[in-house]
Amino acid sequence: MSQKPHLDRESGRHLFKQMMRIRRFEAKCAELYQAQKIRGFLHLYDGEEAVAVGVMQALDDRDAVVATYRDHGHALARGLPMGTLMAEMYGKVEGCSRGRGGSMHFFDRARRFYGGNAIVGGGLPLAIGIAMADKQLSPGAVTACFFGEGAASEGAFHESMNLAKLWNLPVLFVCENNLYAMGMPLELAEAETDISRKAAAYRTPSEAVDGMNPIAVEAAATRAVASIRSGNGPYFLECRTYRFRAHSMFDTQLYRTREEIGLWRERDPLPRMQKWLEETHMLSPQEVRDIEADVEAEIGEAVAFAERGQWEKIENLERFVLMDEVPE
Amino acid sequence: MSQKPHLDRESGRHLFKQMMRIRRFEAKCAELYQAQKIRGFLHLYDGEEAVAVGVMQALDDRDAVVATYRDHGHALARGLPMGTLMAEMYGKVEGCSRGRGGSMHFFDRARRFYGGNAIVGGGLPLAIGIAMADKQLSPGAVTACFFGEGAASEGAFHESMNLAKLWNLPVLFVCENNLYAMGMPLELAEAETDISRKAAAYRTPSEAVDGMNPIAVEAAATRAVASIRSGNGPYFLECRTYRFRAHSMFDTQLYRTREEIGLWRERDPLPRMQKWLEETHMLSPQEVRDIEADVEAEIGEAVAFAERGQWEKIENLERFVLMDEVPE
Amino acid sequence: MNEQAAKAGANRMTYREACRQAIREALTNDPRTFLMGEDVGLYGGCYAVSKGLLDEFGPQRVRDTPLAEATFVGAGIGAAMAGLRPIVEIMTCNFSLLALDQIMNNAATIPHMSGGQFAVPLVIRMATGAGRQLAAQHSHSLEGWFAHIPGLKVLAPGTIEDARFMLKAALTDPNPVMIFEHIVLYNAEGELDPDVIHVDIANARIRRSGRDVSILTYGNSLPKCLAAAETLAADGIEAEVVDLRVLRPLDNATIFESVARTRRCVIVDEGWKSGSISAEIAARLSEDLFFELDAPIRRICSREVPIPYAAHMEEAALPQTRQIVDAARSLVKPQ
Amino acid sequence: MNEQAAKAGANRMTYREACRQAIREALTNDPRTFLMGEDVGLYGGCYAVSKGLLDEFGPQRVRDTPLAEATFVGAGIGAAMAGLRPIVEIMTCNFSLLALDQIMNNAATIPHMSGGQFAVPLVIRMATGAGRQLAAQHSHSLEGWFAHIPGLKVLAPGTIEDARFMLKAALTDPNPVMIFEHIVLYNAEGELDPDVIHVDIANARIRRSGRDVSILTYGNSLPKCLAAAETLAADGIEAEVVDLRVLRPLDNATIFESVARTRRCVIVDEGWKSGSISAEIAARLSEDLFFELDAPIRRICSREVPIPYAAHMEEAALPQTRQIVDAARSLVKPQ
Ligand SMILES: Cc1ncc(C[n+]2csc(CCOP(=O)(O)OP(=O)(O)O)c2C)c(N)n1
Ligand SMILES: Cc1ncc(C[n+]2csc(CCOP(=O)(O)OP(=O)(O)O)c2C)c(N)n1
Ligand SMILES: [Mg+2]
Ligand SMILES: [Mg+2]
Repeated sequence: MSQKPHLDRESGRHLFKQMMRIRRFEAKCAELYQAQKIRGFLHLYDGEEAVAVGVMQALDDRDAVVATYRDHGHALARGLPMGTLMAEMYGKVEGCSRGRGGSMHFFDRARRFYGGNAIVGGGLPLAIGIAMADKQLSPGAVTACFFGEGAASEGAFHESMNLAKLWNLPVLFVCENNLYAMGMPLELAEAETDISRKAAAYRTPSEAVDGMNPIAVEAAATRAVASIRSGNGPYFLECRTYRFRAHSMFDTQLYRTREEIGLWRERDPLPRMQKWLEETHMLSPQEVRDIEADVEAEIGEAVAFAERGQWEKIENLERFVLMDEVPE
Repeated sequence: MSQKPHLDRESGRHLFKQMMRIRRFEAKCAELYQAQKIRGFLHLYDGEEAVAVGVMQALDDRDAVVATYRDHGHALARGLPMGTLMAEMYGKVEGCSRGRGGSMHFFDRARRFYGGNAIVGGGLPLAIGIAMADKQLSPGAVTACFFGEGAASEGAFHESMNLAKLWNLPVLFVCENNLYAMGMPLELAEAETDISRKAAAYRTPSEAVDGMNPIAVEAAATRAVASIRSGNGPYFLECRTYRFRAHSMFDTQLYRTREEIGLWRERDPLPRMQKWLEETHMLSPQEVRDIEADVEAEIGEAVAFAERGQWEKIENLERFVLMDEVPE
Repeated sequence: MNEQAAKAGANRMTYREACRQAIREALTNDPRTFLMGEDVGLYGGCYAVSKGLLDEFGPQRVRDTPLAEATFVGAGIGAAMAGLRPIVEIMTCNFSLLALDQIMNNAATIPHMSGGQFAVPLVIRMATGAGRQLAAQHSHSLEGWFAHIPGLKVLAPGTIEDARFMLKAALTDPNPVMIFEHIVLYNAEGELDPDVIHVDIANARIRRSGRDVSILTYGNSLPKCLAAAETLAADGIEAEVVDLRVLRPLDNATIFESVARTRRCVIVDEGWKSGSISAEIAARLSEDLFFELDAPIRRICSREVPIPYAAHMEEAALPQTRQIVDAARSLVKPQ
Repeated sequence: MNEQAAKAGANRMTYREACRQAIREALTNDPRTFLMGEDVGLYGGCYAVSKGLLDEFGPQRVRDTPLAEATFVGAGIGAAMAGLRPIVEIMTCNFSLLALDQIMNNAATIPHMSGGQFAVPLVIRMATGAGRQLAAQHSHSLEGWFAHIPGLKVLAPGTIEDARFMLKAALTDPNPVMIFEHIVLYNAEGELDPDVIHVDIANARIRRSGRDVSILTYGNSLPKCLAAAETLAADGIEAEVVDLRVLRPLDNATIFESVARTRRCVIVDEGWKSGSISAEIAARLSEDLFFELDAPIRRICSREVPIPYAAHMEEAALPQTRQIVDAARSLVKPQ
């Protein structure tokens, strides 16, 4: 893992811990899915943690995030409390969307988390609008919009890329290129497979980065956010990554080989980062165990929180279909 | 007007006459619109004739055409009988769409004319499908798909460009760049205003051509069609042109200046071509008058045909909503 | 501004002018409001509704968009979620299909799906309807169809007053509100009551009282129904004309009260009949007012055909006054 | 091939398997037919319907598409106009909104608008419905809504037999046909009658005869209605269960005949109530069967809410057997 000059102990530890929180949290989710505590679609971020963790490091509280249905990583890295996420997947009213959204639809107004969106490409136009609002109401704020490489073939990608540049909007496009859209390999989906080069068609600066390396992602995102904040308009970041698990819980993975997965596993950001932090003496084995213990405790509490949560009352079913007021 | 090496008398005469047919036909349409013989939306091609005429020269009978709502030029150049077009705009059953389509929706199955389409960008996906069918059923056939530069900001453009290249389809994309989408100037609509460069984002070969010069358009289209027929997949042609009149019949043209229109009028393909043909002795003034007389006669017959046409019977209103069979 | 609005309202004006004044007032009163859509600025609006507003408010507040319906509608949703109060114009409802995913899957869904954390206080205006020989792809009447979607409010101004004041009410509503302006009405002229500076967006309105039959309608069918009522009156039949105005949520109370009184009902609607808003109203009556009805419900809708270009075919495809008269008469005086 | 189909049909199979056999048969019998959609090939179909077909027919006939619903649906339309017989799969109806412009403005419109010169012999299949806790953006039931559009045929197979044979009928129809397969039914199993190798796509079917009340339904509400009928029978109420099957054009004859006989009617439909297909049926009954009805019409539909994730809320949002029983009972034995 390439060294980043200014990486201190604190940030190294932070990146590592955040990735571990996501990894372990999702392992727990998979388990709870088997136990049928969690239902519906469950899309794991396993393997891609470095992307969300790296990008979020570059953001402030004032910034906004638009995520996809694969939103556990984004939500945790953005600081949504783990318990509210777990409760959401349990379908409890204490969940971050009051049990109405489930795994694909985490929302958090306080943290400007504008939702996991389950329509591929569906979040991109929202990001355009959030950035329009921020430009007027909160200059300097950036909207980070996450989407998969599969979304890049949707019309909404094209329209959004054009509007963002045309109107010089503060949008950070984060393309999580994990090489597959469900079972569709990138090279069967795109005439131009170099996604970052697509940005050129909209005169938008872009960069491709190793999405298995949180330090590299953080560095690139930091550059990108600086450029956006200084008024240069949108920036496009392609994060080259891989998901280790199935697309969702129903996927026999006929479209890729064990070998391919194996090769990518060698680049798993978690063990690599751990090794590097230990080698550079930024983290001792004991500290790693402490972090693990912290994370496991947090997960335990999250599960307990979800377990003791309540079901939304059925008489509230139609609440929020029409709003009584705009929340402030 | 630049000389094309192999342009002989016959083709020069043909290009000139075709453009004149369109120009005079539309002048008549505008007149009939004032007289309320023609109603609805009427989008004139005035100024852009060289594009349709040049491109159609490169096509065979086996090829297919997809047009826009501004389809008079495409239809005439493709060989649809003028009388059926006029009858269509009168709303008569002898019209090329039995009076159901009007100015924006000319169709002609025999000439593989797949319609004027009034949804901007709406024809592009159709062209993809027609090309898919031809690739299987009629190898070598090309689908020429016309659209304005305004359509290039729609998602359908992006998706269609991608599919055409990805699947190596025989599509000739003809972008009629007349600099405005209704009142929207290109530079306010696109982050990248060099339309032909957009094609690069799909690895599709492209060329920009002077759309006020039918000889140049024909030459470029001929090259493009040859490339497509030899199996190289889609080709993108940007024809730089201008419409002299209003977008449709309701347009106060606040968005552009008289001067600008004046400058473009100097490049009007009709007088320029006439001058050049006369200077190079390909056409005598008498021959020009003969052509004019021919065209006027044709228009007169078309109007007479429309005038004596019949109204569709009201009991046939719902005919073709559901088809009884697939026409062969 | 109430003064100003009242003064403006005192004028005789067209529906188009009423729409413009409504937008102008909104832009004047709330810096969070902006108008965005194709050709709303430089061109002055495809139906000349926003003419002059670009000059007055500048390109940030009157924003021309490229052709990209899905994304500029989605951007309106995002902007509304993030604190602005956008008015998005989709040139005509025919193009709204390109933005339907954003409307149904985001605008109508996110408030509920986020557990009430995000509202979408967005207004989407669009022209609707047929009658100008614009042919199938430019003649849809989709307002009744949009009214199927929970999470939306759907308005259909059929009067100058509603064209003038519904927007204000829509902008103060915390929900996504769709306003369908009928293309044939833009040139309609009328006098505004200077005392009215506000309309609700909750209730249907009785535009003509009558005891014999209720005619329920909205939009450009309203003038046709009022004309039909005149004809019927000459025949001794007093028709009550109810302007639905709000297609979602429907105002059951006013509808039921009228029909319960007249015991007969004709519904007139420019949408295609099957699955139209007239179907929904008929269904509600057949569920909840079954024992009050003296006669079958009659619906006058568009024929189920892509609206054709030719004048005589278009006319045959759309609801016409004569049919309304005949339907009402057949209910009141059965053969 | 009839032999083969008959043999295949003799098996007990799932709805999923029936869908696959239908596609397989179509691909085998007509070289102009191909299947196109997201993940239909390599992945085997998001609901595993097309598993194995890529290997059998190759990538030209089983074509994986990028994420681009508007364009691959439009391409299907173009291909159909130009001589092929495409089967386009939209993964689920939730994503069909992205393709609605192509469906309404092209597929449904061009045959008429071209004066009958071009047909669009296209089949669009998609998964529909809720019941798997997939939340609001993945739980729409849009078949009844699509049934508003003239120029389309809309099918909703609710049985293994229809899943197996409707496709064949749809492919021989010269019009664009939309087939909505219910996600909850894919795992349903049943025996196919070996003598049936063909179904029509014109008629509703009485799945259970009864004299006391007609229950009209389709899709995944069909098993719920049949279960309700069992419960009612124990109570001495004989419910007739009519499987609509074809939502456009509706089979008035079968519906009217049944309701005229039972004089009472419950309509069960997973769509949101307002403007659903159940509204249209109720409207037709209130127009044309008014004097035959002994009781108000009852509709059991989805609640008007974006379908929530949590199991108990989703269940409360969808039509359930108990409600059907109660509604039918209340009509037959009013309190
Ligand atoms: C518009 C739309 N079409 C199809 C789907 C079904 N679907 C869900 S995720 C997915 C693949 C998306 O791939 P990508 O954008 O690369 O994101 P990834 O899942 O790889 O993170 C598909 C096809 C959807 N949710 N939305
Ligand atoms: C999807 C859609 N949006 C808006 C319109 C209204 N409209 C008709 S033509 C037009 C401008 C199109 O410009 P361009 O593509 O450049 O073609 P041109 O008219 O210049 O030939 C617009 C906005 C439409 N017909 N379809
Ligand atoms: Mg991916
Ligand atoms: Mg143009």
